[in-house]
Amino acid sequence: MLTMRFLKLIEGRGLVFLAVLTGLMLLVPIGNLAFPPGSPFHVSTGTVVLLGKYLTYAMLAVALDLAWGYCGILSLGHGAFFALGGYAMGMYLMRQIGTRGVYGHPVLPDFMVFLNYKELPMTWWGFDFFPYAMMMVLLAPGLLAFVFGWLAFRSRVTGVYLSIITQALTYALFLAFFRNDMGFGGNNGLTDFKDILGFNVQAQGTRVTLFVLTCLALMGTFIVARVIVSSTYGKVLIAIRDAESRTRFLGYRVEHYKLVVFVLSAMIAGVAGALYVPQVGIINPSEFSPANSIEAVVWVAVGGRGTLVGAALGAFVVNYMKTFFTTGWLASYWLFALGGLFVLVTLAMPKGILGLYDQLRGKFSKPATEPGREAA
Amino acid sequence: MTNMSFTRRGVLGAALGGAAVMASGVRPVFAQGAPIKVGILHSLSGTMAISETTLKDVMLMLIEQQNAKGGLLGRKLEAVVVDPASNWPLFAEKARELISQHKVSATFGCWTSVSRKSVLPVFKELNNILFYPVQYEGEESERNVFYTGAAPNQQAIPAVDYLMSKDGGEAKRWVLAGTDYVYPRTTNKILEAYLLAKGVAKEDIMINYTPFGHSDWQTIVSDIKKFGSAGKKTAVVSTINGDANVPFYKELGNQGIKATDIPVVAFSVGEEELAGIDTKPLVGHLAAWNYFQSVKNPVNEAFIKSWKAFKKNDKAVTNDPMEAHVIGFNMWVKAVEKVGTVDIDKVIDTLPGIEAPNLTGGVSKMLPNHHITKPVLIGEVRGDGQFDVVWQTKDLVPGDAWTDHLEGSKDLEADWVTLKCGNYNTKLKKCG
Amino acid sequence: MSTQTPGAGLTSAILYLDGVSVSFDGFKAIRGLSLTLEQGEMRAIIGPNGAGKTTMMDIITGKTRPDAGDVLFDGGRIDLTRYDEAAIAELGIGRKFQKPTVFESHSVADNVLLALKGRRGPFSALFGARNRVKPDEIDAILDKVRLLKHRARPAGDLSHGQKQWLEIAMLLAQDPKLLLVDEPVAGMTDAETEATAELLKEINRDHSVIVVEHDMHFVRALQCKVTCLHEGSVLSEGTIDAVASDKRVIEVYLGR
Amino acid sequence: MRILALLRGIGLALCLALVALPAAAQDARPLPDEIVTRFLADSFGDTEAAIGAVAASGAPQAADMLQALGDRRLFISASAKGLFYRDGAGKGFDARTGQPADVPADASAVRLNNRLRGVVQAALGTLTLLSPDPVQRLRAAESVFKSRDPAALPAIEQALARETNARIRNVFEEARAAIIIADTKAPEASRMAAASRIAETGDQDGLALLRQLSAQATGNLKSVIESSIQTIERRQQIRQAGQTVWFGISLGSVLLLAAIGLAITFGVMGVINMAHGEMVMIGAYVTFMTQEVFRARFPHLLDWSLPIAIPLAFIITGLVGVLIERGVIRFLYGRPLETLLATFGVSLILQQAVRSWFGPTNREVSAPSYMSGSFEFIGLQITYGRLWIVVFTLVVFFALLLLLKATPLGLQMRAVTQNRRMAASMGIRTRFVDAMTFGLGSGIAGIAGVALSQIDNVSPNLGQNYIIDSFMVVVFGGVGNLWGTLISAFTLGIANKLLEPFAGAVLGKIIILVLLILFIQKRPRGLFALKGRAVEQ
Repeated sequence: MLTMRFLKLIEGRGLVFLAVLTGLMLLVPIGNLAFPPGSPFHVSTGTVVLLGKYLTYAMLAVALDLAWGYCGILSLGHGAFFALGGYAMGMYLMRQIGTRGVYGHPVLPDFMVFLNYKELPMTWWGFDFFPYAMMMVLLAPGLLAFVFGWLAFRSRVTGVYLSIITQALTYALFLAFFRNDMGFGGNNGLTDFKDILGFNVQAQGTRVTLFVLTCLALMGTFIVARVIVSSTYGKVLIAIRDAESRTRFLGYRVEHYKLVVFVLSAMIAGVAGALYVPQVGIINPSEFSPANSIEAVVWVAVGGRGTLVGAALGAFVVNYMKTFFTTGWLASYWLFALGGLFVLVTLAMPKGILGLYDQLRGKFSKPATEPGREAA
Repeated sequence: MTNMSFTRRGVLGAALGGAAVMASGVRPVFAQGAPIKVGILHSLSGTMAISETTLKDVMLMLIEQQNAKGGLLGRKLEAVVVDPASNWPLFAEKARELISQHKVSATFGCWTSVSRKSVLPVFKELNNILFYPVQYEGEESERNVFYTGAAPNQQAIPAVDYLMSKDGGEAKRWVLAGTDYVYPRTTNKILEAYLLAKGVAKEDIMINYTPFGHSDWQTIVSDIKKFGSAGKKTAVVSTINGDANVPFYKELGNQGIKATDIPVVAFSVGEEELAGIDTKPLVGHLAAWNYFQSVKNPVNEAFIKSWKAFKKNDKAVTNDPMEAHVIGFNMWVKAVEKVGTVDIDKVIDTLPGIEAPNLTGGVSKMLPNHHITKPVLIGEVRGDGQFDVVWQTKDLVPGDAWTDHLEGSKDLEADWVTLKCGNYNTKLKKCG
Repeated sequence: MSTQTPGAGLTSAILYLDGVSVSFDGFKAIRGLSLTLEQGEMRAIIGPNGAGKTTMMDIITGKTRPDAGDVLFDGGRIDLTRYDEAAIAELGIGRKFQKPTVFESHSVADNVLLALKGRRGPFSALFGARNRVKPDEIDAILDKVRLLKHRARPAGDLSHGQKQWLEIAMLLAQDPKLLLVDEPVAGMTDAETEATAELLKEINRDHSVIVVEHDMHFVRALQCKVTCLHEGSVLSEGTIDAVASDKRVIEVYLGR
Repeated sequence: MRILALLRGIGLALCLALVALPAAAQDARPLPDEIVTRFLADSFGDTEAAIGAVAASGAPQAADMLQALGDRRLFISASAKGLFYRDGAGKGFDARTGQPADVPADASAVRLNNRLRGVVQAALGTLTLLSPDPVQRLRAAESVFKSRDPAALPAIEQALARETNARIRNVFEEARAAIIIADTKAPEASRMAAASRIAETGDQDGLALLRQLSAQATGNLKSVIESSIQTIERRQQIRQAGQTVWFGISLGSVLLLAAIGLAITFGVMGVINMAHGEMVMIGAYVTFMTQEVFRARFPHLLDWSLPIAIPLAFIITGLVGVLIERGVIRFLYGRPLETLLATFGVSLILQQAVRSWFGPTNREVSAPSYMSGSFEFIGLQITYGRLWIVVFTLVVFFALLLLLKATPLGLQMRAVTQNRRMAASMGIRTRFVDAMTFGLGSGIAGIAGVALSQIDNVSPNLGQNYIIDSFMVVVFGGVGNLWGTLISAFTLGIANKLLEPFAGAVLGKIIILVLLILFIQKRPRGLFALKGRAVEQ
């Protein structure tokens, strides 16, 4: 009975998605650990890291899709939430270095030593304590999103204006984190991590574990998102997206609905960032750069907005392209490719890859119940 | 595909390289054996492309010339170019790709400190070699990295000494202006400590930081002007980075700050940057480097000649980081030839002590701390965008990884030969 | 009545507008408009374009704040100018727009579901009762407006007239004290128009209704008191025949 | 001190020269050989001595020689064992005789360092005080002011006697005062007078001089100096305030210039044009190319390259704009957020295109003579470059305003943007108007590029530095309202500059951004928003 409801809720495409993720989660570790390098089934650690990175991006994309695809909040500042989560994790990892920094200082991270800080800034207190750090992973982006959203939605800043001030938000943070006086390592950011919960971040085992965790996190995110969008709350979100003032006249407090989804989306982005940092091994202000946030939006657009699966797919496709195009003779063309893709997607397939797929399918089956249709 | 494009270029470039074999256009015959791959990790797009692209080209040229000479250990050298696109995580990803996928024997790359910091863990984990060609803040010495750019003591401090000298104009009052990131921060800390030690009063030092790509310099330049009118000879030490320099110098020129009144000595402005500025108003302002294109000697002239040929552009300029790559590459080649293999560990252990001629007429040496010896030159900007060398150190200055002017690092030293440690604490007599 | 100072008890009217004025960038859209609607009354509002019909709706539903005047609801107990759209909707005023606005990408049933009376908070929507409403409740309403067979179709696929009806269905689902219906029969066939009139009269049995309409036949069919607005204030009020024969009305509106 | 010694020498020589001025003119005895040999030695020490000797020689070509030396036009030739110089026009002379001669091929310019440049200027100063060219006289007076050499006093006096130009007179007097006050042997009374004279008109340099002296001075003199210092400082403070405002205005004008184009494409058409910055960038590159052509073909007209670049930039970027509109944007009307993505893609493509075409490094765009240097205006340091940009910006702004209000095209543009269907039914070719509007916006961005090439990098990244600021300006000002854009640009500019001294450049910018975000909460549609039913749906 319950499972039935679950299946209904996830609907076909979602199941495929979850199945694929499960497959990855099982096969990649086996391929990496069980098969020796050289074996055709071997998955190099490099690939594990790369996939892990993609998955965190996919999470960010799903979060963004929740706000944009379903509620029409086009945030050009989601990179900021991602980065904040990342910094929270990074600060924990920095504190774990302990005396193993090049200066062997018991408390202070290296960059603080050579900028001769005398003691640990208050912002860093408690980050050596993992649960606190994890709490901040959620709170930092969550609170920012709450305050920002509360102001913006209450005063009915919508559409373009909202997008632009979210951009201003991430830009301001971008500049702020570059300042060394902020005490977050300035341009160099946080790096040279040693271990997480006592496990060496470089170790193969740790990497694989992180990968598995990321898979689980993405699945969790997806399921939660599905539950949300298929509840009445989700229906109201779509109503807001399609006809905001009409929804108001039905007696819905649009600003509350938006605020909830925005904060939630920000927190998911934060978690994604937190998983991202230990895998790529660095977090630096450039994660706040407006271009990054826009790129994330593009992932969603490419995959198909308003279809959670599509968002994840888009993140994968675009980032794989990036990896592929930035090697060898292709290097000088990859910006053309990326730019071209954006234009192509917006012109040729406004509903993204999945949308296109639906249109083709739509000719045969009635599309009313498909999420792809919902996103129209 | 990659290889294709480069071997084709190879023929051409080598021919320009002017090797006897090539004159006839015959391909050199390589002994059996897979080519030796060399990674090139420089941003070709994004904000840093402005500086890094030429470094990629110089590496391609060097590799071609080496191939023209018959390659290395009778094997052909093959360049693997990747574009980290000025995106720091991507640097790490690409480094991993170069090492574990393309199996490169050494990598030449990075410009900003953060890009180096981002790839460091990868090079350590996968144990490979990185040659880092840019002047930097020091405070680092890693087993897998060889720093061919200047450490602070090979650039900043001699420059200040010069400005204090009679010929430098006996500066008494100092403005330390920099972009707000680690290199300027550290350099300025070192300089401040040094100046105070030299008896400069605290109120005679003004420190100012600006963001990357800062474009509106009106206020700061006029502040400098004001600061400079306290009746003491004033000099500006600029660690302003890349893009921000052009508007800065344009503003200096417009507000009529002449080098004779307030000289500005820059650590990040070379021929490349000046190429973007009309230098007539800037004549007499200074730069401190370990190499200038205008240095007169046969080695340098030959290099410039082949570079211009390679770029098919008679206006192409050379600069300090390019020289660093030249030195680094030659050192690597020598080391490989010496041990007769590209085995990473062997090469790492052989490199210290290896000598290679630099382009300023001297012979640089790789030190146990993985930094090299370099001369320090002070150049004055000329009207034509080149520099006149007005002062240079008698002999080569050894690069010091850990400066003696900072609290944290004065007891540290790096030695990968005897101590096998990058941060040996001489007080506690232990590593790290 | 315009001299009365309003307040609780002074009026039994469900809706009481007195001396209401509003202007956009100098242009006076409504000037000293006064209008009273009794409990359970149905009122038709006619008037040329720019007479201020829709602006009046905006004021009542809290979309536009009046510069001056009183807007009282429910026997003068509630001052509508102090609430926003959502609050006013919850107080029991439903609105159907001139241009039918339904949630195109939702199914017809979901449109009604969203309109159904009940707690409107995001969390009740996430976990609360809203997720388990009996479908027959919805079907009953859809049946009223003859959309039952379309319940699963996306509202976007409906014809213009059907959309109009869906909006009315949503009003019914809201079950408000007062319905504001803006041009319900625009783009309807005569048959549909007739049906709509009947539907409205039926609704009027247990709701107060204000209908804005141009179609005089329709207005006539409603058999209710008529108010003609002109340049933001009441020009004439009374039975359809009285208003239709009023000279001023004829010259500004009906024409000769 | 050695400098002073030698300058004293010059002074005497000069006085003699003045007495026998007509005689000196014809007299063309060659310079002593040891001067030449010293120059040939090419060591800074020798060069310094040589300079002194040249100045003291009283030879007629001395001034020209030193001038040449200062501009790297004085050459030594090892082969000819000779010393040569070129005049401004490039004509060669034998320095020894001052007679025209060809400069040998192997000749290399005499090297200087900053200290020597100082010496040369000082020497030139005293030599050119009587030059017929007012600019030279001014420069001379200034360098005397710096060197404060008592021996130059008679020359100054004489120059003052002849001088008619008020501005130069003033500088002469300052220089005179400077000499007297610096001369410890001068009677105290006159020194005090000098001090107060400097206080009258003195600026930073005067301040520097007085501060320097107040250390050694004693008694009354000290107190007078102190008080004059205060007078100047007070004046400087007021000027500082004015200066800040001016900086704000000029920053504002840059913001405005960058934003006007966007005010059209985004503000009027509602296209979130992320490629706007690249339009500016293209404009800058057009300027670069124009200058290249001028350098190659007609260098003497180089100053005209900018005025000519303006229409070119407008046309070229305008065309690019039209292409983008026809090729991409026209499919996206009514879907603003999609335009954001598409134009972002376009911007990436344009950037990379320029990068692979012109290379990633900065390109040089030199400042024409009328845009370099600065002047004093009621004590404010105003640089010509900035002034021109402010003026230019306002011209562009009002021209655009006129175009929108007064021309048929403008009328049609507004018609189309306000009610497309109505406009179409009135027979306006809306598609054409769309293309034109976008082209116009882009073209103006291109013009902005011409101006920005004067103060910023001409590199593929140029546009990136302005795009966000431009959006902020337009949104803050109120979308679709040119006046709003104007006011918001200057507000932001000045606010930024007022904050900078306290908060520093970065923090200042951050504060502005945060304030902006908060402001949008208060007025979701910017400073000058339209009200009424029309805009609410």
